[in-house]
Amino acid sequence: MTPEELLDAYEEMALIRRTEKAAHDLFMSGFVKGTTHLAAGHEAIAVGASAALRPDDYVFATYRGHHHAMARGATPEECLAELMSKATGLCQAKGGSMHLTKASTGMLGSYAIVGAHLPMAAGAAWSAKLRGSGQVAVAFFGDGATNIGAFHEALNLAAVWQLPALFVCENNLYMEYTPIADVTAVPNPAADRAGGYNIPGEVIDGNDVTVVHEAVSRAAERARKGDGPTLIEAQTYRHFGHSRSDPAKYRPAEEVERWLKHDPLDVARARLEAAGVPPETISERDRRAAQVVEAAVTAAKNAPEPDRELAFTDVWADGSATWRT
Amino acid sequence: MTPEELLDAYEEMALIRRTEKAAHDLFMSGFVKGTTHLAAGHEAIAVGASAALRPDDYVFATYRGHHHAMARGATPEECLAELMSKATGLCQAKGGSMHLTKASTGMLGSYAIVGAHLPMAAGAAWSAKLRGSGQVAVAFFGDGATNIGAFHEALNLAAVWQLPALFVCENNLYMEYTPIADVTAVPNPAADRAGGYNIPGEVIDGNDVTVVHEAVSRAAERARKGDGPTLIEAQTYRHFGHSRSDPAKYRPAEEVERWLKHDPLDVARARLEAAGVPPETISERDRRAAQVVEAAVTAAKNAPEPDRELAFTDVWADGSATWRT
Amino acid sequence: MADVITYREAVAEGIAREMRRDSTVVCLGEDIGAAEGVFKTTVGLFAEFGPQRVWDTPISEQAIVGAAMGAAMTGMRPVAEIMFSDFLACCWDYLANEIPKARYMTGGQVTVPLVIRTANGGGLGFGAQHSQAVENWALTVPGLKIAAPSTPADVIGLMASAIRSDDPVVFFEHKALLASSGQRPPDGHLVELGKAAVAREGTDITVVALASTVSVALKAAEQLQGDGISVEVIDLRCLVPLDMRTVLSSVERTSHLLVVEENPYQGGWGGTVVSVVADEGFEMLDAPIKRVAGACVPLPFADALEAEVIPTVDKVTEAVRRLSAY
Amino acid sequence: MADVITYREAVAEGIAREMRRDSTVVCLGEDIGAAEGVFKTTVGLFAEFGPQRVWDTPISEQAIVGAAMGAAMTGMRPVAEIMFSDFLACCWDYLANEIPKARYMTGGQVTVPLVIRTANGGGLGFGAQHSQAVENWALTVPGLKIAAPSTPADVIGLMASAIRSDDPVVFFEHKALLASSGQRPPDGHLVELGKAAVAREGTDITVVALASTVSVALKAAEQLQGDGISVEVIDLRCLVPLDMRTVLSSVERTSHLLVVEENPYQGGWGGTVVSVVADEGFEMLDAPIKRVAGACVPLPFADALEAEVIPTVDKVTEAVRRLSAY
Ligand SMILES: Cc1ncc(C[n+]2csc(CCOP(=O)(O)OP(=O)(O)O)c2C)c(N)n1
Ligand SMILES: Cc1ncc(C[n+]2csc(CCOP(=O)(O)OP(=O)(O)O)c2C)c(N)n1
Ligand SMILES: [Mg+2]
Ligand SMILES: [Mg+2]
Repeated sequence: MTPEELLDAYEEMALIRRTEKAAHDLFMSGFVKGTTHLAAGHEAIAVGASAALRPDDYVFATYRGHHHAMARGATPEECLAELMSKATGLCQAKGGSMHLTKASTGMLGSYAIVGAHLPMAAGAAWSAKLRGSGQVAVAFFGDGATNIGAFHEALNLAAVWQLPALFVCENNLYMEYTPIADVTAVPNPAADRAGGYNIPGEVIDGNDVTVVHEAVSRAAERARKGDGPTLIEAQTYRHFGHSRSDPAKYRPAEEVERWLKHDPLDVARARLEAAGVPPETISERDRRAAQVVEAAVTAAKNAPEPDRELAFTDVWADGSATWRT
Repeated sequence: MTPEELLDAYEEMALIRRTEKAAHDLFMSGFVKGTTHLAAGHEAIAVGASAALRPDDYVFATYRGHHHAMARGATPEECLAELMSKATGLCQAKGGSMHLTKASTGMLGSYAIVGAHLPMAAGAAWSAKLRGSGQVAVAFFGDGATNIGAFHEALNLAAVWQLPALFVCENNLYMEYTPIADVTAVPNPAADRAGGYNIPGEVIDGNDVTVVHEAVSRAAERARKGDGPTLIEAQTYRHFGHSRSDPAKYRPAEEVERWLKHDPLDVARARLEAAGVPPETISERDRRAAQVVEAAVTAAKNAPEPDRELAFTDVWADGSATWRT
Repeated sequence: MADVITYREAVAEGIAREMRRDSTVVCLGEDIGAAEGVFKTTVGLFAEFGPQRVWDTPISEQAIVGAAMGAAMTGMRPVAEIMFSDFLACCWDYLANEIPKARYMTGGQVTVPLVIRTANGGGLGFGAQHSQAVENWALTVPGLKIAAPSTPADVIGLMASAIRSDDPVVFFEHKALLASSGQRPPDGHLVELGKAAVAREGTDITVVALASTVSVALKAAEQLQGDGISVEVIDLRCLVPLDMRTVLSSVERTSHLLVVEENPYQGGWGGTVVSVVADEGFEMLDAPIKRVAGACVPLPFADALEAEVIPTVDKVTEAVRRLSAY
Repeated sequence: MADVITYREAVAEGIAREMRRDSTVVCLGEDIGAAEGVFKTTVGLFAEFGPQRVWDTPISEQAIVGAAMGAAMTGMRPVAEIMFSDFLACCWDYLANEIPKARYMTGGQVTVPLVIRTANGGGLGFGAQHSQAVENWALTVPGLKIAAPSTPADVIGLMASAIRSDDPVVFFEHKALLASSGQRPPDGHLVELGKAAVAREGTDITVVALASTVSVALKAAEQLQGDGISVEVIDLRCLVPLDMRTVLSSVERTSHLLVVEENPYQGGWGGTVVSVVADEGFEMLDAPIKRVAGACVPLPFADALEAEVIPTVDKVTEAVRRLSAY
């Protein structure tokens, strides 16, 4: 990444971080219903990967997917409005936090059944291959997803069919409240499985946006050349609990501390400073991000409620929900 | 195996072989309805494994499971009667060829959904561990089963919980009509996946009953010591087609020929002869097997049809099928 | 070309016709390529369209249907085969939670134009895990269209509509009908999803049937004719959209309703049909509504036992007689 | 011990009571151990019974339920948790094809005494993949017993019966009821599977409800009392065994039936109840049978939209009024 690119990445990460913080506060104060799974701490994975992809590539994410939606162009306002059940939400308030989707920019959805979207990403990659489009499809998923059947089936299919698919595991050491190490037979839950599918697997620092950018660039190039899928395990940590108001007491204090010191924003800032970018230039970006998010919160709060009739639209492609005559 | 044990194993294999041949003929002549998946060619796996197990160990098999039922004590007559829809069948003609079960000797069923029984075997092993019984549970499955999600989940669970489970793949190179090599990312579909679960995986000659016996003995011992599961990939070949009347034209003639030359009965016979067992002693066993199967065919043919009321029994443990008042 | 075609051939023919007109139609499934399908329902496709359009898969039902979904969201029209409908249970998450919900929960941002074809039903002695009629599973999930043809012409006509549909369609091919034959429909033959057919006109009682139970109902109607009972047989053809208008207008004339369905009574699709009639058609009824459905047991292996638990002509004639004697 | 207990606490208490009396009862599931369950329905179990009785699993629904099955066949009584009932789709093969069929297809050789517990239903704004009421999925499968309690006492009483049952039981714990509270039943409290409760007596109309819809029906009944309409509310408590005797004997007195169910109308369990009544209870009826069911759409996220598509007190009162005006 050039310093300019890195600066943009920094700003995008700052935007995500602040949006997540806003989402957290809005949840705690009752503006957001249901549940949220915040990605604060995971920003470098979404932003680094996105910077390595073409605009027409496909992305599939999990219920912890705000960062991927935003990295692929969803605005904080659209996201927050969705979380707040507003008509201006990304999915018209019909999806919610767990299903952020921005199809117009290739962000084909956030899926809340662990592992389910890996085969979908394989399918999108298959489609790209069939159409000769040169696109790649990326599935982002958690460490916990590596023990579910769909993971295995998707990896094997993608390998056998040599699909232009990237499987990016965001290993944050925990499933909901249980350490992944307690329930997985290998130390690196994703990368250590790559051999079973005869594909490259690597463990990377998921909190360094430049490292993510490089790894995803390499994998995407490999995929576009027709050499098949890659499995990337990006180590990271979540700053909030698993969901809603989980205080994450199950995590040892020193582990939390160690990881908070390795904050993706700090890592990027250090790299920028090392590249000679003046601190005030960076802070300027921070300020801009803060303003955008502040405005987004206000706009989302003021946005209208969804029309009740939306409950009965878009089951079918013709827009209707008619199941009988 | 001692020569005496090997001789018994030989006879058991001969019995299975002849039963399978009888089943084939009975199917072709209309006495067996539905479908059958014959295990001729796979005998050494069932017989070698069974000889290495304790009588109270558990076995779970697939729709291609006649050999496992017989190796665990089901008689040819019970099996053929089941295939012929007779009241004297192993499962009262309610299961059929694909579901042979002999619970009284720990053969806990044949399952016709590929891969489904691997988690069950893990569960039986978990039960043995909880009860401290020293039993092991063995799942036999095909090469094709290694690409289904349940395989992955079962192996990981068994590894994490260090269960006394043995996973024995009968790799006969084909799924139904498609070579496993065409749809699997690694050359050894089972053993090459063992690393992903941090358990031992080995490829063995599944047509040599002494090799199978040794490998299963080692794995069972490991399991009983509390050292967890083992994955064994036993290479073999089926003599008939996949099911029913499949002539298996999709298999190259020279491949078939090569494997027919490596018939498990011939391998055992050669070993017996090398150990100094006189040919006529061996032939005597062949004759005995032939007689048993001949008598079994007659008895099964003459057995009564099942009582129609059996259709409405044993849904529930109380013997009834009542779902409403 | 012969005028007559089997149901089995009609499946392949129906797919081939659409593959010819639309290059985005691609097939995937186990043993569907060179092996031409376990039920020989994809005969000729691999030869005509080659490995870029007809893909053999591993035994990975989740990957098959999940990949079909991903491809459908990105410009293709996949036709995925799940060999036996019982195995839909192995990828049920995709049918229950993913495919039917993607459009709705994204506020209409994506469409999922795919077909999941599967061999359904019993009567062949395949036992408990290979004989179920499971259209009712799919009926529990809003967002899936459900086709279950009873004739070769309908196979072709509904297949065309299913593949052209921008909505996901689960397409049930009945195993017991594969060898049956009928008129080969002309090129371009289309049967709209959600239009029931009156398979036989009658005045005394309406029998609603689907797939395998249509011929059971027709045979029963034939026999009952001798007793002077005139039976109208309605072939629903689809469960979603469900053509209740045709059912209700028939019941308006006959005042008697019997539903004949292969799935078990508990949770069977007949319950949905009956409850619409028991509500909206209550005043039309002159007698109780009856259902001849599968027994609430797993499917037993032996032919004689299987016949005890699935609908038969005898069970239908008996039910009709009881109803008309009411 | 307090006399009052929440539904959530009742789940853990119900399990604990059985674990105390039978050492073969073991629990497994995701985050059920030290974390005490995502819904806090296993609070105290890990502390009391330790890691040999309460097992945390990987995210592997097939392994969880498949292992429970294998353990149940070999002497244990596993209680498996599937966190949200929607995820039953991820292990549906075990519920549809394995667990309910093993006994039958082996000619009675094996029994599968297990409980699959799961948090079911909507009303909490969890969106399309975490809000479904899916008892009707289980109803499509002969061989599963199905419990869905509406009160803390029933949670405990039915849990005891479920765990002691030699048959597999799917146990639906309704998410929207978890915080509700009620009488703590005495030790040894048992509620037999398959016995409906008359939650409120009435004379004009029978309302059949289950789990979350029981309180909806009761609130509606309270309001309707003001209008002089006397509503009898039946809490089915189980779908299998299905207590049609209680339903039919109520309808015999009221001549009017309304079913209130959370699952979608298409394929919903109400269809089965209605079709029994439309057959065996036809002569008792003075009016059409109606169902207030979930709309045939996925569950939308926003509260206001979700309320549009699931049963509410208003929808029930309106339906009752229409019925009694008939
Ligand atoms: C099939 C399935 N099982 C269980 C859950 C419940 N659940 C939601 S998130 C989660 C933990 C996932 O952990 P991981 O994959 O590491 O992702 P993370 O939340 O850490 O990003 C679980 C168990 C689910 N959504 N889907
Ligand atoms: C989940 C599932 N998918 C597909 C099938 C259909 N099917 C039955 S046997 C078979 C091939 C299995 O091959 P393999 O595991 O190698 O066992 P083999 O038959 O060679 O012994 C297939 C695809 C099935 N029974 N279950
Ligand atoms: Mg995680
Ligand atoms: Mg094989």
